[in-house]
Amino acid sequence: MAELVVPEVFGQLALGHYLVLSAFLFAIGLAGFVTRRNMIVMFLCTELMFQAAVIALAAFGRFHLDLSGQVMVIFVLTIAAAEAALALGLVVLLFKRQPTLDAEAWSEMRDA
Amino acid sequence: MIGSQLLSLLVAAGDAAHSADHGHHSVHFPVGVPTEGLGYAGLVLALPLIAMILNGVYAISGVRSKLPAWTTVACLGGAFAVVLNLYLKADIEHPVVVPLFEWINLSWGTGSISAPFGLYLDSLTLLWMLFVTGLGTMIALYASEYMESDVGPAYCRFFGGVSIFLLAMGCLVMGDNLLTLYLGWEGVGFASYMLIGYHFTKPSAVAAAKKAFIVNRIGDLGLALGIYLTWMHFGTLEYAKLFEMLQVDGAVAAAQQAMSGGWEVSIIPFLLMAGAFGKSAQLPFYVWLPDAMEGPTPVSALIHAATMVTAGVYLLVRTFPMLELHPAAAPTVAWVGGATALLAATIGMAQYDIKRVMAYSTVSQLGYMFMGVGVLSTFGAAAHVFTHAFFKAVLFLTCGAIMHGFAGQLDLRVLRGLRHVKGWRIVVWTMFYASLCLAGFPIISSGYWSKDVILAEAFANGRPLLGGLGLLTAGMTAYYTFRVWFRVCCGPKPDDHDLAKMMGDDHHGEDHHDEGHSEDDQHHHHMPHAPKWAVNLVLSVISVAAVGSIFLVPEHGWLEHMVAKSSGAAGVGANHHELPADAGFWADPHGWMKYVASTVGLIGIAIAAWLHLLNRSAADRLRATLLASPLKVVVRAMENKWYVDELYNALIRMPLKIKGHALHMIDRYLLDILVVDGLGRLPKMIGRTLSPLQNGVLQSYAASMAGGVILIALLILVLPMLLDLIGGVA
Amino acid sequence: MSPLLLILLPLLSALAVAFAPRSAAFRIATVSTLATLAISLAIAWNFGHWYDDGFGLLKEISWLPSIGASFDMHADAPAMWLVLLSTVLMPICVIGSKTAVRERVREYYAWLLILEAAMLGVFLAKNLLFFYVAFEFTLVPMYFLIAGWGGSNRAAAAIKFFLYTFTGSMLTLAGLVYVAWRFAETSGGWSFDIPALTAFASTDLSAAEQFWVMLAMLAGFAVKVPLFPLHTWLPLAHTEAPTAGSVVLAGVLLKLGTYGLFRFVLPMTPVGVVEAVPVIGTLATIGVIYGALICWVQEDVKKLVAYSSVSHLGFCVLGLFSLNPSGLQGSLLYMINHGLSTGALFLLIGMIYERYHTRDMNRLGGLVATMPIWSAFMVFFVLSSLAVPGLNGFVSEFLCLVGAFSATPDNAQWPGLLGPWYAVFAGTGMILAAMYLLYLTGRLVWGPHRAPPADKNSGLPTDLSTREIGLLLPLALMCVWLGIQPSGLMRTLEPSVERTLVAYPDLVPSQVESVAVLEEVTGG
Amino acid sequence: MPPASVIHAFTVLAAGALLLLLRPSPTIRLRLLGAVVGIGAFTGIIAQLPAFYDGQVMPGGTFFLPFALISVISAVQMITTSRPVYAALHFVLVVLASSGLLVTLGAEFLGFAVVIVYAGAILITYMFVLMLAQQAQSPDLEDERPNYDRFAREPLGGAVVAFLLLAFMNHLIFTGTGGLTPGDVDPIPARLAAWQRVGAMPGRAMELVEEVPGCREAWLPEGEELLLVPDPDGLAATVTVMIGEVSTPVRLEGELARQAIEDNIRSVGVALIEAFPVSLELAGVILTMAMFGAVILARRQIELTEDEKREASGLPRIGHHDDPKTEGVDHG
Repeated sequence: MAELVVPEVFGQLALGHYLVLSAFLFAIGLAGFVTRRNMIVMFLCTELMFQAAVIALAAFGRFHLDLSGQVMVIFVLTIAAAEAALALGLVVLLFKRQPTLDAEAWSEMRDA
Repeated sequence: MIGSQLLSLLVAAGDAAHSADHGHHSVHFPVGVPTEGLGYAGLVLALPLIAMILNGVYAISGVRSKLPAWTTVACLGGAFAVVLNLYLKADIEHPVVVPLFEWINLSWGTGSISAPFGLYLDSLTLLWMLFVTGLGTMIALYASEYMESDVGPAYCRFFGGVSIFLLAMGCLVMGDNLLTLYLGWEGVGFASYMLIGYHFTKPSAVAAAKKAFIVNRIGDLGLALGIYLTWMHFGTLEYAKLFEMLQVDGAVAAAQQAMSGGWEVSIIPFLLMAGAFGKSAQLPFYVWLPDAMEGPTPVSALIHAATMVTAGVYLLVRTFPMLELHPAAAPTVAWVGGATALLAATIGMAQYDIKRVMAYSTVSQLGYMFMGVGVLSTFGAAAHVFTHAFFKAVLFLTCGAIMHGFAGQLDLRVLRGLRHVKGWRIVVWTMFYASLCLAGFPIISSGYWSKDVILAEAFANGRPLLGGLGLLTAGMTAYYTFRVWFRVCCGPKPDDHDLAKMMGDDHHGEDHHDEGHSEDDQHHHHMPHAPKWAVNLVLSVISVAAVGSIFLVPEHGWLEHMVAKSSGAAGVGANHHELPADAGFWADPHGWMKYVASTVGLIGIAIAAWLHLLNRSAADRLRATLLASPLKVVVRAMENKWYVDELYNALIRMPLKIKGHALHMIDRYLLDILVVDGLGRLPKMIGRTLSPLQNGVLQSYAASMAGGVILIALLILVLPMLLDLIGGVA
Repeated sequence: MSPLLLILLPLLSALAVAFAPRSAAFRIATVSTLATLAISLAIAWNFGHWYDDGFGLLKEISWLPSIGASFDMHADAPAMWLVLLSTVLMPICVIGSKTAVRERVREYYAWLLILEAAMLGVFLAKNLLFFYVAFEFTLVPMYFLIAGWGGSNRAAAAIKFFLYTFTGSMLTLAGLVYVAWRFAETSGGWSFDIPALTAFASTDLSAAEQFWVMLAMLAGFAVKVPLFPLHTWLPLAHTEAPTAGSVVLAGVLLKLGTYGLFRFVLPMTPVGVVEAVPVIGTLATIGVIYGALICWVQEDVKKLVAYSSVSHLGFCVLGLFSLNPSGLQGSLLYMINHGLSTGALFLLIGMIYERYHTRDMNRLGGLVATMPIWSAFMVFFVLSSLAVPGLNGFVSEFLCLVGAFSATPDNAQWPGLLGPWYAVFAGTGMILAAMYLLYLTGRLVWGPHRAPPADKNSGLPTDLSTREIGLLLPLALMCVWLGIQPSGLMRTLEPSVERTLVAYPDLVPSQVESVAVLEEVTGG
Repeated sequence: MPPASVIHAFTVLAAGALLLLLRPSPTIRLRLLGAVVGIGAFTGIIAQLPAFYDGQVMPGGTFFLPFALISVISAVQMITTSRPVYAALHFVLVVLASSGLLVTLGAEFLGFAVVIVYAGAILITYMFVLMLAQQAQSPDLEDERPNYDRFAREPLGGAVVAFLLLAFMNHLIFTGTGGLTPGDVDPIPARLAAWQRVGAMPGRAMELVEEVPGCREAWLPEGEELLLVPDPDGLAATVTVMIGEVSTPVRLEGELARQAIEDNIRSVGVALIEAFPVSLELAGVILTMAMFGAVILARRQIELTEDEKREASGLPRIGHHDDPKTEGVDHG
């Protein structure tokens, strides 16, 4: 526990800091996705996981002094936008069929 | 032409008696050298090939005449003429190799397998080819008449088969290497298969053909393995090179070879022996030969008596120097031969079918030949092959004539008094002479001379027990031979009613005979028809040849000369032991054997005469007495051929068949359905097990995805360790 | 002439057949296969590497250069012979199907032509990916041929055939890709060039790597051969396939396995092979006897011949793993011979099936009475299959057994790891072959005549028609030719065989050496 | 490097905290406890990290921890609140915090883009849908909210799966990243590369040249390549242009040079076009398809079964009650 020196935490940062943050956000997003039942919140959780990925990508890009990480983020944004558009469209469609946002209400596509 | 041949043979015999050098340490024999200008020797093979092709063409174009027969006779006669010419031209002291074309020729680095298709022409080859082509021609001529009821496709098939046989036999005997020999070896096996199965609608014939081929194949495997070992150890398969290597100092060199090559070399002779025993119907492979009598009689005469079955003897004489690679090899051959001779003779005594009697007598006589090889008397063996070829051919051909004339009747209990029937004179008396030869009647029969050499050599070689066995067999042979002759040819004169009765029972029948004669009038159905000119001519000529062979076989004669200049030389010299001048009568087996063998033969004939000519009822009484006595087991066993077929069936064939069925079941149910299909179902089963995961709830899919990621992650962490583990194991 | 034509022509003709009018399908297919045959003969005529160990016919066609994939082609003498075998058998298959296949003819001939292209691709490929694509692609047409035109149980047979061989070859792919990956790792660039990879794998892979790669490759090729106990797809597929399918299957597709062993396993992973020789030799020997014994109790003619392939290919594998030139040359020749004689046997059985719609030996017999020409061919090809000397089978079987026999560790020049006992046990296969093949002829050709009424609609004469004779005669002539003049062919195989074996003499632990070492140790 | 067990212990603590918070309507005390434990665990792990990582110091400094805490806390809030609208708002907070981090990482463009796209566009869409779906509900009363918002689904399983993954990622971060190599710390090659990029874009170069006093009239020599020679240290460059009839070297330095080589937006744009042209196209395709998809989904009518149609139009249902046999068959 000798390394637990607070000032350093505020002083200099390493790649690991960003990665740990990203990992936490991702894990929280995943936990949310698994535990929440409201479809919209579940999609929010996926967005949270995207956000985690964004942070990791940007950090890696900075670490390697390479712009590819940032470019990747742009693609992530693209996918997120497309996903949001389609997913919400689907949610609306489903909601029209059955007035609930519960994801478990739509479990008919299981294997008999 | 035949006259001039005989003349030249006699001249040669006279020369040989003076010129041959028979010191028994001098086993050196000349080795063939490649020669140009004898390419026409290839005609010996080409002519049968042409005959074969022409017969095929006839079959396709639907020839319905005797053309196939005449073509075959002409081609085989041509082949005989070529052989004769080669013999007259050949210098026995200088064998030649005639290369024809390249067959198998491989080389890599320092190793090579070379089996050029060439002819090795030495005295042994010529000796064999003379009687093979001569008899072949004769018997083809005989068959032209014998098979005439089959004129048409079957006739073509028959003569095609005979041509193939002669072609293959030519390769076997004349080939200049072991592979060409093997080619001929299998070729004669195939020809034999086709001809035994000639009456293909008869299941027994088909079975006999199959049996012959398969039993032969067992021996062939031995031969093949022997050839592999020979190649591995000597690096060549060509006789000329092999002999060069083997005969530096005769037996000594062979022993050295065996020493240096380890056990693998010393088993070469035993493997070659297996091949020889298979082809020549010796124990334990003899069972196919009696069944082979399902084939037409000319085939039995040519292939299964005179020529093909002697191929084993030829092989052993040809590779005689290799027989000495193991000291036990020659005695093994001798004992197998002796045992076969005795066993077959005992069975022959108890058969009623005259053709089967002859078949067992062939097996028995082949046993003598092997005994001869085994007691180091290649000369005796070759001599017996030579004489036997003629007289046994006559015996079979007469049997065939009887069978042909009496609509397939072969039972010696039914046939009688042929002597008194018109038109059978030549058959009866040529058969009589041939029987004398087989029985070893003194002086005037050729068999007497050749058999004597072998038996005497057995004693001279320090194997009195074997010799005694041979003598016993000789007695039995004389008995059963004359049993047949007395039964069939003698006895009261049959009237028309008796003759009709003889023909009535058609149980051995060649069914097609009846079909062939169906257009003839009824009369022919009930009366035997006597042989016509071709059969009579052939019988006469071969009988004359049998008589002529008497002059060739005695010691120091033409035949010995021929063998002495071949690879069998080592076995020839041995029979001239230097005896002290004051040695007693019994010291020289070659001296006393003449008398003893004659006596034994005569006793056998006498018993046969008593039981089957003079006092036929005594035979039946004897049989009844024997059957009532404790010996009945033996008698029954003899009549049933010692149950050997049944034994083989129970010990070999049935277990194999059962194994086949068992393996088929294993293959189908265990391997295919259980293992393969089971593994095939595995994914389905896994799917069924995991299908609850597919519960349609989005979150659980996400959870399982994450679980998958975790699994992969664990794998990434663990995999390096696993790989280390595997690497360590490997 | 470009080897590309050999592949493109059948492919384009397949397209043409697929869209041509129904009535023209047969003609187009015939002309196309004959033209392919002519082209292959012309190529063989001009082939410059018959007598050296080089590869000819180089043709470079780019595909995905970044990962080293291409459609490059080349061929050495063994490959050329197998190409010729394929192009010879294909017209026979096509013409042989004229009366047998009457429904969906366009698809049928199209698949056959695609199959031809794929087979030729396998033998001509210089690039590993190309090889593998072609190797796997043979499955697709064959699958459809069995499933579409097969017997009563065709669906199961097709699926089993496909899945079984496919599973095996996935492992092969893994092994080959591993080699390529290691190559890329070592040399820094991807390449799937077969000669390059072969040279690389045989020298630069460690013993353990070679062993595993060998096992992976063996998995696919051994299924294809098929080596006991991986053979159970074969009887089913053969029995259910249409005649032409059986002919190609026996004639060429099984050879893909042995060709793979020859082309990849032996030269690529010598160290691994040396480890595995006794096991494979034992399996091959068991296969010889096992297949033969099973043949002997079959009632279905086609099944009998199918199991005989298991037995025969055992000899072939035994020859390959004897690791000496005689064994390898014998084995390569065996591939060709087995293609000819077993292919012909399947054709003959197909001809019977067309007439009587049965293959049950209890219902057929003594056919020589009504079909002498068919019987003559049957006996002839049975003899060829029996390895009777003077016909083609003999030389190859002899050499395979000689190879196995002489493959002892103390053989000075070509030490091997088999030996006399393998040859003796495999040699009993010769006897058993006589037993089952004569059982076959005894039941089918000889004996009292029995046959169900002939199909009147088949439009075939009682005995063989001229067309059918025309199919069999070339095969018979080739059998005779290879029987009496094998040396020419064998000489062309020598250089490639020696190149394949170049690593082996030093690898096999020689007894001579160990004795010397022992003496050294005890002396010192 | 701390022992792995310490990291994993913190991870377990964090999981426990999340589990506490995921309970249905936890008391405020439990909430507090969970928050404290969770934050403690997070900072604990952060504190274990070495300050230097392969010699590369990351920017951010004192800004990191506040932003990180804000985003983590908001994220936890987002998944634990029972009100979807709050969840969306918390997510906005996460986005804002992480955009702050992006800015500190030198990705200014992305920082703003994320806010605009997420907070501005995507979240608004979410809100619309939420509003649409929750018109009928009164979100203020705890008990009247639908069950699916009030009760988490299998909180234990979710927490375990998620934090197993987290544990693994932490494990890798702390032990398994030895293979990563930081970018070249020496800035000169990067600057030179940036100059090269500018040289490849004549229009951009001319824009910069025109900023230099007296160079407004400059133009490129026709038919020749743009000649741009950077200094060895990359802090300035000379570009040869035509002014009047004379070919003149113009020196880009100071602010202009910085603009040429350090402009984030331009660099990202260049990198996007230069290195990922195909991906860019694909992204375009995806967006287009998404648009099509959204349009089609919005147009899709609900397909009613025959019975439902009959019911809707007031007719009696058929098939089910008049023939029990067919019913049996149907269900069989």
